[in-house]
Amino acid sequence: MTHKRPVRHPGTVVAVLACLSLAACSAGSTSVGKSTGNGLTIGLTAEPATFDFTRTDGAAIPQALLDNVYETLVKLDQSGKIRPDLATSWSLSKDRRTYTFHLVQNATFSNGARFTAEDAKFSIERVNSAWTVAQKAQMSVVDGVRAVSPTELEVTLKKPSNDWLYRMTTRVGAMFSRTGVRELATEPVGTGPYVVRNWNRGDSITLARRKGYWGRTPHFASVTLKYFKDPTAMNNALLTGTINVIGQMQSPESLYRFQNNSKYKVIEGTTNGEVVLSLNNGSGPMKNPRARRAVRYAIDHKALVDTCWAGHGKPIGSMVPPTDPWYQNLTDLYPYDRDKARRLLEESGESGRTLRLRIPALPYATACGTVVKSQLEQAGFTVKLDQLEFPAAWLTTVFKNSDYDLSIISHVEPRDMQTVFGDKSYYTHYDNPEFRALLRKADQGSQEQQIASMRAAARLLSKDAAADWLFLLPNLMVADADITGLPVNSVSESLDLTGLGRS
Amino acid sequence: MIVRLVQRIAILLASLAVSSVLVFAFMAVLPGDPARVALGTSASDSAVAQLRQEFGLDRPLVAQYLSWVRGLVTFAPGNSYISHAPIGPQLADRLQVTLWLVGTGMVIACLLALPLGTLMAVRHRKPSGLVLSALSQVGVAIPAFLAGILLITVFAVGLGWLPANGWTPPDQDPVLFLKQLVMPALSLGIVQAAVVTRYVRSAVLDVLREDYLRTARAKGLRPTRALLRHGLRNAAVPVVTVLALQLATLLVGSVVIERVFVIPGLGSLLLDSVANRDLIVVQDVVMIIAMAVLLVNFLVDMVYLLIDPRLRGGGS
Amino acid sequence: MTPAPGTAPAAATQDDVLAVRNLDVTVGGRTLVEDVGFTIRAGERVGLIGESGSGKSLTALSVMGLLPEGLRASGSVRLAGVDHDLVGADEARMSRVRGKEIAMVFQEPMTALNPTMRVGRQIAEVLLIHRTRPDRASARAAAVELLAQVGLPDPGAAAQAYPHQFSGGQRQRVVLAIALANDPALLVCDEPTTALDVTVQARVLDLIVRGVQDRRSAMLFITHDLAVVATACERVMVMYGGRLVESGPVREVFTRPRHRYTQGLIGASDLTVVDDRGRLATIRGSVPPAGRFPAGCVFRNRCDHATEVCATRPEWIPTGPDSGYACFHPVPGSAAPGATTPTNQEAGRG
Amino acid sequence: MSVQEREATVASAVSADRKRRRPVTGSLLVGGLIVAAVIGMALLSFVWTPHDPTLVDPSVRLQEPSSDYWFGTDKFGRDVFSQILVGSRTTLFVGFVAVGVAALIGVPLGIVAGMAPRWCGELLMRGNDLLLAFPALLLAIMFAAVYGAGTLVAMVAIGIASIPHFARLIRGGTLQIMRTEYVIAARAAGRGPFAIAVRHVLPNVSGLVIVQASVGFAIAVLAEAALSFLGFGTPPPTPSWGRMLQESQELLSIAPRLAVFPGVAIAVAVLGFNLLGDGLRDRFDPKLEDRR
Repeated sequence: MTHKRPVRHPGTVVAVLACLSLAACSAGSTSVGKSTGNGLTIGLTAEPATFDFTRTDGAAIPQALLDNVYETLVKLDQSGKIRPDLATSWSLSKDRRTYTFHLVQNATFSNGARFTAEDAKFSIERVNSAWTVAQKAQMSVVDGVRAVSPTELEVTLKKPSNDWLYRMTTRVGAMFSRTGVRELATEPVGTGPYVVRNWNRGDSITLARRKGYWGRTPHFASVTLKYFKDPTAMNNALLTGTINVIGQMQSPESLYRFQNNSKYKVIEGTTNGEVVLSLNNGSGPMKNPRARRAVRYAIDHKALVDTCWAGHGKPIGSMVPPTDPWYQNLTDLYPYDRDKARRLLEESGESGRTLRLRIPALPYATACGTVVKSQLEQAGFTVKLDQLEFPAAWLTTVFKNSDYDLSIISHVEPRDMQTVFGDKSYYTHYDNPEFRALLRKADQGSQEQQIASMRAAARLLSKDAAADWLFLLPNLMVADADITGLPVNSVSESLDLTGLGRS
Repeated sequence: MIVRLVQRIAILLASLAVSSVLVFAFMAVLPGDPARVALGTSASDSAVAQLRQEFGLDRPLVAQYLSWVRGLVTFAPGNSYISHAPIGPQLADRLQVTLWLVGTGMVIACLLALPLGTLMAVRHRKPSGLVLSALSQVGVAIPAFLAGILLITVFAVGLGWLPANGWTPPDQDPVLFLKQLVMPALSLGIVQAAVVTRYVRSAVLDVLREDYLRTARAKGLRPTRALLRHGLRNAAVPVVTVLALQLATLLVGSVVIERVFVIPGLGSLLLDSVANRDLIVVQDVVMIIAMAVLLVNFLVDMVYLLIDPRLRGGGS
Repeated sequence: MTPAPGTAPAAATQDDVLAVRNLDVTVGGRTLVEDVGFTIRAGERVGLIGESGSGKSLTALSVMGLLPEGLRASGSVRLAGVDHDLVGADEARMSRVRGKEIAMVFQEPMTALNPTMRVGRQIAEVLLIHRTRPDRASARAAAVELLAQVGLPDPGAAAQAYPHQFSGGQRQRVVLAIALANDPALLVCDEPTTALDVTVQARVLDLIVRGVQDRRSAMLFITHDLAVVATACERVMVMYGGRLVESGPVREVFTRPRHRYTQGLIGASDLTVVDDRGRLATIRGSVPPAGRFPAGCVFRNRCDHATEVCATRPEWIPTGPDSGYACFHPVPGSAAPGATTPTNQEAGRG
Repeated sequence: MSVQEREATVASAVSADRKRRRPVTGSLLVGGLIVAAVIGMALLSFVWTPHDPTLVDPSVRLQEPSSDYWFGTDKFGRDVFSQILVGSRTTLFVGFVAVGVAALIGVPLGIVAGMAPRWCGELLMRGNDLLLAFPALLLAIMFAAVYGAGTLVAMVAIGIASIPHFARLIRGGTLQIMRTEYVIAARAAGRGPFAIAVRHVLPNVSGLVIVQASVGFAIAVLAEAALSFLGFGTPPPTPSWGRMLQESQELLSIAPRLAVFPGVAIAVAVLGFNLLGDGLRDRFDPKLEDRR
């Protein structure tokens, strides 16, 4: 959650908007929210444009609706493991192509309809038929869906895919009612514990607990998601009691205002948001591997994180967050070495060229851009910094037209190595058949094979200097001290409200 | 008088027509196809074509213009390219918020500027007048958003008297509404007051030098009453002019203030729509602001007729 | 009139409406009016003449207490029936006097009226301020009556009109109506006809004179036009350089001036052309800027008869109860004045 | 009363002070000194700054003011004083572009409208007034949408939005000069309109232009600050007072000085240009008295 506004026109899966999940947690006693009466108000940054994530991209909609209004068959726990949700259990056939899900019996949609295997079949098939967003590709591996009984669903894949089950925890796995998809943009109908009660466009969304939810009743009767474009405003809102939780701290520099104050609690964990210094592997000076490596040696990651994100944020060295099973620390592949960078730059023959560092006008990008420019210049590069309005101008110039040499963007989609580097037409234009083969192998193999292959792929990617990974955005949350159930790590696309409580 | 009125209405309508053409033309030359922008970079050409048809973008420009104008005139401006939501209710909501803000800001500005400016004029040679005058110069030099940030720092974060930001409609919670309105309205109002004060001072100084004010005193009116009875109405003409011009500034100044105080008004809508290239909304918001400015100018013309009999015609 | 600058003031008699003593007007360090003293009796019409910058308007404004900001008056101005000195009186006390005991007609009728108020109301206002009429309705009726008195056709409609709908002469009549509304004991007129067309000057002048005569008001009439003084006034005072230099009955002063300045003034106005510049040209040199007059006799740098003695200040030499002059080398008493008196000229014109 | 007549009323109301004919006024002196100081800072920054204003140095981030860093450092370890110095260039650039655009179009427009036949002048002014319906900030945001955010784009927009003010003021002045005897004489002598415009009108309205330019400068500086705050202004890393102010926000309670220095710089510069404008008005305007 790093971007100010939701993306409404992304291409493929650039989930440029961050999302966070408040996963598991414990419940507490009932108390009264400061501003919303019997409820809780959470400050967030990116407001959805519509409620229809089947046709509108961006992380803002699943952040608000997934797990709260819509539910999935399976969902992630805090450690990144896949757990039952609407499916009580599932099994995988020997050829690793057929999943059989056993569904809960008593789930209903908020329009009153019962949730059955037919709805699950309808939802999965609808991804391929009616969705327009880029994520729909993740469902293309499905060969056929069969409702064996009202509580048993069978999904056959065209080829084995470890990734598919994981994607079923994300928005493409959301379960829709066969009779509730007419007004998706304004009236979402799901099986979740909350319904949308009020949407004050440009300001806030209020979710209300619904009666008849099949699972455990969440603590808060209503939760308001309030959207702030300005990080300082969000901090002030918490300080003056307008909100109870800062869902994602956008100005870590001002954490000190909450840290030594018993009225507040600060939570710091990881997210899926890799802040990437993207390099244009396809053309220009960054096509040259030596020049790319020079860039990587020139960046002093420690100093960078200290300066632009107040020391919060983990250096990662490749496209894998620590919550993924195949995470490994690859930061020592390119330790900071200015002289080496200078030498490599000389050798590359690109030293005379001006690099265009074109960043979106977002807090972290602006802050990092200033530092990156300064560090690169100290290593002998010539850098011109352009700030592009986000999302429209950045998406057009950098993402669509690839009219850039370097950029800085946080890729917040979970498990997005494939998306960002597995397609040579993507804006990074990284083109390595060996890398793609490793990813394929990981998808189709056993769990051990998957982990090994993914590790190899991540290492290859980093070695090739396909990009530089500046740091992993921390999951920084600040809340009133009595709020419980806040997740340490943000592992999924949703902001799961069901576990929150008040002590 | 009637002739004047008809003339002014004609000018207003002509101005509205021309500015609508300008706004439309400006948006038409914007690089990028709204449909493609709306659908994102990976959309297929057929999907874009379908959306273009849905929005009516495949029609000739003149037809597009006419249907846009029809939408505005009938208060049915269609749907957003991005959110597909109807724009009309949203515009109405946002406009209401901004009007509260601007209206209150203007009232504060007037409440401060009219007496202070008059006082500065009456005492323009005395120390108190000079101090006020210097203060107003400083006030003019402070950006409104800086005033807002300072207010928040002191009264919300520091003293905890008021919420730092946010907006609640008055019918939902009148007390909270007022609490949240105070600081944004003040930051708009105070800076505005500094500007208006200087004009009031000049206008009153001019009036103070007028012969008829001396006549009024020769009649036996004390200076203050002479100024109140005979001066203010005459000073009102330039002041009303300035207030009208400043209203445009205030309307746009609220863009920044809405950002500082997280207020879902017209300004936030404009900024969001610009960032998302929701061009039809940008077009509508810009047109609403232009309309507001033109309308206020028209009303000011009407006010002149009320204030100054010389403009009503029929005299020599 | 009992001019007595520099001398012990003559006691004000019962008849005196206005008694000015040792009046000075200063701004910064400069003295613009110096040691002026005179009295005006009830019903008496007194002219005050002099070139621009001679201090005559400031003298009038001092009497009204309406000096421009920054100017200070000192000395004494007493008005019959007012138990305090008008010099230095606060606004509260002055405002009770102005418009009731003393009223004023200004030079510039085009700007003297509030452009945004109907003239009827502007007249009625002065009646209501001083509560000389019990209520709005009667004040309004009185205003219409006053408009009729100053000769405006259709006074009922005129009361409903705004100033811009009138000509300059008509506006001056409205100003006069305001001034006369409360039957003031003293009417101060500051060049009331100067800004008007020649054709309407005489008519307005006539209205003023008749107005004060009807009310038995006294009048202080300021002008640089000798002919006007001859028509409207019984007595005349001549000011130069912020001082009174001569005074006396109109006929006497105009036919046998004593002060050399008065002599020059009258000599200049002997031409049938009434023209400021033409007249000035006959007195050597020009009026110095305010505060730059020579010490001693203020006129000596322009006077053909000046000698060393003129460097000291000339004493006021009374020649009668209401007359006198301040000059070391006066025109001999027997000297013949101009062939024709201004009075006759004006009479011929009017 | 048309808009331009109103503007004239306002102009004369605002310039009422001139009738008092103050000598070399305090405002002229103070304003002139401040503006000279800003120009001096800008010139100085070309040859000397204590530190590189854009050099990021994490080892010295958020330093308190010291003999080495006079105004301290920001969160990137950049020297605030050096940034303020170099930022004055941005401020001047902003003013010159905005005022330049406004004057280059507004002045000829005003003169033409003042010299043209009455109906034509009225028409020009009506068109001119239409621009008023698009306030400066609005225009700047629209321009940013089309051409991308940037100092130049923003200031051209501010300049365009300031055209009507120049045009109206200059038209008012021109109308008066056209009534003066020397222009009537020149016209009687058969001088062409162009010659009259260049020889008589332009020199006589130049005072008005300078006054309005000074005020326009102040408006532009304020607008740049507001646009920077919204992210439509000067992009990093170019030092700009407006952006420094915006960047200082998150640190407002630990390092308020980061907001104080640029905030004061903006306010003082704007004050300077406004005072200079006021002072110049006192000096230049008597020529064009009796505007009513």
